[in-house]
Amino acid sequence: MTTTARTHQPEFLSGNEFSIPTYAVLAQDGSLHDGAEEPDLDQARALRIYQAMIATRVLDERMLAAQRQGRLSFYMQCTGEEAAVIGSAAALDDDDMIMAQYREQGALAYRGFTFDEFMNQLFGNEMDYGKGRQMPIHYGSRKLHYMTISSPLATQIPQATGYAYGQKLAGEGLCTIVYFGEGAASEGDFHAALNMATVHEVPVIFFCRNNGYAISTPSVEQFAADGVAPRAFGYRMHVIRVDGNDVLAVYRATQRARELAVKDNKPVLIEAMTYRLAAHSSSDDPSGYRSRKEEEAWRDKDPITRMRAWLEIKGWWDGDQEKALQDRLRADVLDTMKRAEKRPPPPLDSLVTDVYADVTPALQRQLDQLKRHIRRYPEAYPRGARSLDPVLSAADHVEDHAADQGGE
Amino acid sequence: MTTTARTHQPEFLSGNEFSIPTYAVLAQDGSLHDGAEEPDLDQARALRIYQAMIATRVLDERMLAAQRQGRLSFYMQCTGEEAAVIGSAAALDDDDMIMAQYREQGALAYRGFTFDEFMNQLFGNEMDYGKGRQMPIHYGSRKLHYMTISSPLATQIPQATGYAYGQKLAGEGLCTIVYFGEGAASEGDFHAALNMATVHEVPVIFFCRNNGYAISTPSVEQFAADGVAPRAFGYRMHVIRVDGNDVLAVYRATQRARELAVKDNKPVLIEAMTYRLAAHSSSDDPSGYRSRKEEEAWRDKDPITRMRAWLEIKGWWDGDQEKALQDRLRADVLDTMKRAEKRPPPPLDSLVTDVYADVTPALQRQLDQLKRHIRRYPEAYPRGARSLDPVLSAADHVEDHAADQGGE
Amino acid sequence: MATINMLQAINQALDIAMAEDERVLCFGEDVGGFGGVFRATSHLQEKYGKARCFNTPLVEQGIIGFANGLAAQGSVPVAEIQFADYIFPAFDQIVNETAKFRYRSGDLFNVGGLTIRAPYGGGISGGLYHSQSPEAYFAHTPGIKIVVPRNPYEAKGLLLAAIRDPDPVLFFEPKRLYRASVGEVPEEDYQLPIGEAEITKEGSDITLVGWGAQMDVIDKAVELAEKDGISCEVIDLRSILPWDEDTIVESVLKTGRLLITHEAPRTGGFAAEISATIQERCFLYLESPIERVTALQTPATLTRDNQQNPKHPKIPETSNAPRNY
Amino acid sequence: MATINMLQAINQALDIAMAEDERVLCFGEDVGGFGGVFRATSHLQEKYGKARCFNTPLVEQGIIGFANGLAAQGSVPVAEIQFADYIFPAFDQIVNETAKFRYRSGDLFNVGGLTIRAPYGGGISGGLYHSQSPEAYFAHTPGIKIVVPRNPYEAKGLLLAAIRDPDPVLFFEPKRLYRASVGEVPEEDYQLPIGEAEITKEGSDITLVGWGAQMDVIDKAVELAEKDGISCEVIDLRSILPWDEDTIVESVLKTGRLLITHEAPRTGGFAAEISATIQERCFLYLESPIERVTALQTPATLTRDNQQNPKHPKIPETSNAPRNY
Ligand SMILES: Cc1ncc(C[n+]2csc(CCOP(=O)(O)OP(=O)(O)O)c2C)c(N)n1
Ligand SMILES: Cc1ncc(C[n+]2csc(CCOP(=O)(O)OP(=O)(O)O)c2C)c(N)n1
Ligand SMILES: [Mg+2]
Ligand SMILES: [Mg+2]
Repeated sequence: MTTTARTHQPEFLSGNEFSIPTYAVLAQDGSLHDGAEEPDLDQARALRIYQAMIATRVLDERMLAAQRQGRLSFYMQCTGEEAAVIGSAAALDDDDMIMAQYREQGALAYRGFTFDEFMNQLFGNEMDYGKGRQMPIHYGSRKLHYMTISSPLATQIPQATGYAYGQKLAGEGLCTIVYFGEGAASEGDFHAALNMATVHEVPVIFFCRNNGYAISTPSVEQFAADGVAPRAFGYRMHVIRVDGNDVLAVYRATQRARELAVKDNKPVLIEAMTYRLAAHSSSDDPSGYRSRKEEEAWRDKDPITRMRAWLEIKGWWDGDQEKALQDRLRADVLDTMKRAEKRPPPPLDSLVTDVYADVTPALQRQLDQLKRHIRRYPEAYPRGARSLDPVLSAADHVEDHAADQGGE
Repeated sequence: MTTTARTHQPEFLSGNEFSIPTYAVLAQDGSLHDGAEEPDLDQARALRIYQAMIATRVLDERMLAAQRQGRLSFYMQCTGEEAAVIGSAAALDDDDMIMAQYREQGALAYRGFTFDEFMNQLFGNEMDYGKGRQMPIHYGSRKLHYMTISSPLATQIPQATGYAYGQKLAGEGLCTIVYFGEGAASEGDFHAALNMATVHEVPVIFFCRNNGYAISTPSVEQFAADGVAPRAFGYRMHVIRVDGNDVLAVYRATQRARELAVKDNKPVLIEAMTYRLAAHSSSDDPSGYRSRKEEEAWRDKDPITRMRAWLEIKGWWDGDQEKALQDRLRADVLDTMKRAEKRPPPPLDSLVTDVYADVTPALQRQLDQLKRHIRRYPEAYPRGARSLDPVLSAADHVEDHAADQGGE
Repeated sequence: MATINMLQAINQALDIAMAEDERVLCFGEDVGGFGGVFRATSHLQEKYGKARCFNTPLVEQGIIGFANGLAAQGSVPVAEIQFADYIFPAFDQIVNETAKFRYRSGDLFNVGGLTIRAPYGGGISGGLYHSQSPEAYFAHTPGIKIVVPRNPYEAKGLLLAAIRDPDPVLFFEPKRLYRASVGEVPEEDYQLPIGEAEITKEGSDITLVGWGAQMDVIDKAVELAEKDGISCEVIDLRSILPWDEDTIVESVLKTGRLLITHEAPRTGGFAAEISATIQERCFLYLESPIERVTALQTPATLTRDNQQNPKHPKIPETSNAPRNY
Repeated sequence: MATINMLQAINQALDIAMAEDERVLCFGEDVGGFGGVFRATSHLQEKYGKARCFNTPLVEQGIIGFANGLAAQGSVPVAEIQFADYIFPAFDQIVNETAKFRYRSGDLFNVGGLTIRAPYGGGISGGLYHSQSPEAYFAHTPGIKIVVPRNPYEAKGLLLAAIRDPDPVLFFEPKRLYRASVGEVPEEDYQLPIGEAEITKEGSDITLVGWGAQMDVIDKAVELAEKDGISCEVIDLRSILPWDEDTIVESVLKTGRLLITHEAPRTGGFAAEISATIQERCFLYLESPIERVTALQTPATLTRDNQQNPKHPKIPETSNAPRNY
């Protein structure tokens, strides 16, 4: 459909004709902004959200420390973005599909992924659903409808459009939410995904975490526009910008987006304005590209403190509960980490499974050859040799749980 | 830069907040629309434009017929889009770079590419600058600053951004125009190109020919938005939509776009609303996907008739001149076609040149082997064998012109 | 059995698959109402509706991204790339995503339902960008399967197998055979095995291996060679990945000589892999070097198409050479 | 001569090239002020300004598209892809555009000025997506050159040659050597030849061929093998495309045995091409099958990195095997 209105002046639009406001509900002190309404969020769900936020923060702090101690090869924190991620996940049906970038462990915590499950992936042990193949933080759960993370950026965005198209055909009233950073939104896959979503009227929510940086690259070097939100106009897609540190605004906006997606098959773009309080990853040091002052200003907008203030005003939470929760979570993280660290890696045979549905003859030959080789040079492959020795291997496998189906 | 205005209502923008009008100057009867101003276009340039339009139309008609007669393997027409292509090219400096998709032979005709040059490419003979390697219509000219056409769609769009960045650094006050269809604008390369252009403030004009179809796919199945123009908002890029069959509007808009690009380093998106009056290519039959009625409605908006009416009102053109021009062009096309058809193909050695700057030893070996092989089976390779026989080959090469540098 | 061409055979396979399983969807550029630029998807939209057979926007990376998501969801997408030359914008989605989906998730998720179809290969005066044979680009990628049919019968049976295969399959259709290759094809449903080569002719002096449209070239070469008294064994590889090493090994153990031909340029082409593997496995039995007859190591060109490509006279010439060892 | 690591050597090469020719530009994700995630472009923005060394948006197809255009205009872009695993979104721009620019235009236009740098290879616990060695994906593409350095000295000399080469060059930097590989490097400008392999050790019983980080693995294997009395000739291929057939042919004519090793998976890896070519050219001189020591035919994995990859003990084992022929 193309407009037919005519003009006779050669005037260019410059993109300054409109601006997209930020939807905000909750002030930092826990009160509501003047004129803002509280979303329909009961105590049980509010506490489920809050506890997932705390669990995520505790996990992140502890695992970064573990990485610093050399116990873990790599880690990425959600710190500062918990309200955006968990507030949005909470507005969904628990059976909706989540396709995340990598910094959305909060959504998984909200859905009920256990610390044991997190740890098994982080340590790539034999109970990791992903069989120790991916780097830490590449979680996935079939049971919890959380697509396994993939490192190449933005590839999940058109995949989400396709997944949601399948959901629409299946007619079960479900949708897909796809998370990505403002950096990833520069990839060609982003353009493909949004365009196809409006053309094919797909129940998908595009959730952009605009946290200001893509590694060292600030968003002013990522795009010249006023954020990512105006891109929706290019596809005639519904769009809203929210304060990403405001769990109530995020929750309400996502709830409404889900209605548009599921009831009207209208895809929606949500841009959550937030900030990555931690480093990009355990390999990064942000002091090289941004100021402490800027970080401090955002630390003052911490989404967890903000939500806690609101909960306390509501009388739904207090200092004792907070302390008890934090203590329990910290202890749990340590316990589960110790358990996970000790578990052996996945069996050698898992090197060649899942390449195809069935192991091909060529792969079987390669595996057999590898085993012969390891038997010949055991000192060069201590772990491999151990796993080939039936006695040692049995000792390693005292606890033998079925580790497939992402917990199913 | 991201806006900080706040709202407390969870309201979604739907893309219906604004619409982009179409800039139009010239009515079909040659008069100006009420309130429209004539651009600063003198008689000489106006006639140069008009003659290029006619030359393009004549060439297209004749070469499609040649294709139908089996003299040519393939052809693509610009028919219906001459005003968009030539009107915009005419608003540029002749040294600005043109990077086209494939349907912009009009711009090349405007710049002075001769029928001989067109024919040599179409017949892939020894004088084709491209050495007979590409399918017909893949023209290029270094002298005329017209980048050789490449079949993969949209790849030229980010290339144009890069080319223009180089022009900006060179500081010669030149820019690049890049043409593409509304279909090609769906490719990821489009998104990359526009985003990088605004971030890096590059003197490039993105010229979209929205002709309603990508082969059989109508634009309503290509995007849900109101055309391609609103995408500019996603990049904070200047944008204008013009009546693509209105040579004066196209000319004026491109002139202004060039100022923005060259003086202010502001990239611009122009969307020209037009229609592909002919089939997609000589391999296509549009009757399978669109109505005669629709075609007729657009035939009534023919950009050439429209411009001619204006020229006649101005007293710059009349029926006699029209007839003389058409007769001369038709005769020229036939003459040059006959010449081009008869020329031999490029020499066998050109199979292995230009893969690298120098022929590699491996390629030389392959060529030598091929020659031995052709000598052994001359009946299987009549053309190859002929070109290897010095006497026959000399006869083929009576007229031996230097064919490099695109006319330089 | 009716005599039909390869396009009709492909259309039949899609029709059967869509009729049988409503999760099967066909889409791509111009695939919907128009039935694809080659008409492989003709009438499918009429029969199965716009939701199951449709045009996509013009964006290959999006088509395959979308298809990956759909397949992960449990649908059975058959995505068309209009020409194999235009599959490269989707290279990342295929090589980093499609191929690694199952492995990286420990089989929590997979895109085994996905089939990617693409018209492929030279011989239609296509120049650089309507002629490419990119199978070797994909053959280096564990996790996908690659199939190329040589005639209508094979096309139908292999495509049905590909759609139902538990792994993602790239299905390259030699477009110069679309109308040129005609043969008897059963109307009913049948499948041919993926991963198995076929000996199309037995012989004792030399083994000739190819796939797709090159099989016709081999047949003409065999005629010439047999006139010279050389007995040829001919094998259609059919699946490039995984490929059937054993059938070729057995043949070469018998003939002692091997010639492989493909349309793609030589360096890094799939003939290299076959050659390297066969010399590993048949070293003591080889009576002459394994030969490769391929296109020149250049992009495809238009006017010199014929000289550039591996035409049949090249085959007996090279296959005579080894005899002189 | 100072002793520096590979990153410093690369940084020096870029610095020299930018100082000498103002048309040389460096860009990519995080390449600007930050100097790249590995710091290969450190201080270049300070020295040469934001117009010549800058961050791009996060879009590999755009980076290479932009770079192709810049090169066609006459600039000399050195584009960085942050990890070779993320080069695939740019595959179309490289394979269909970069590689074919000169050929399709009859040399009216070319992108010979372009160099694409990418950290590459395994050994840093990268799992599926920070470990890949994609050289073979590109080696099937006439029109580009591919170079992999093995140490700081080679990195500097080859990178300077790549930037000045009249053809587009893909320059893969083995990232596990970035800090681990240290050596003497002249401070001044020098170039090493593209397209020429180097014999790094002479020997008489077997030829071992590799490139990049695999050269260290070969060296360790050679130690083991020579203890067993096997005299090894070692060749660093250095350029994958075009590759130096003659040097390897000559060596194999002498030793009669060849082993090739690379980090990439076996099927369709570049060892296949070398093997196929060498058996064609040295058939009568081969005393045992050409062996390939490569990664398993699977995606890269994290926890089994060590088992999956071609480590040094695998080499003497296989190189003993041929001796028993
Ligand atoms: C295709 C691709 N290119 C580059 C990278 C390397 N990389 C990993 S994260 C990252 C920055 C992402 O920024 P953003 O999308 O804003 O997400 P954030 O880290 O801020 O949450 C980059 C460049 C990658 N993983 N994939
Ligand atoms: C990457 C790529 N995909 C597909 C094609 C095949 N193809 C050639 S033209 C075309 C339609 C282009 O439509 P549009 O951009 O609107 O230009 P128009 O033909 O209308 O001028 C298609 C799909 C191609 N050339 N390149
Ligand atoms: Mg970010
Ligand atoms: Mg169009």
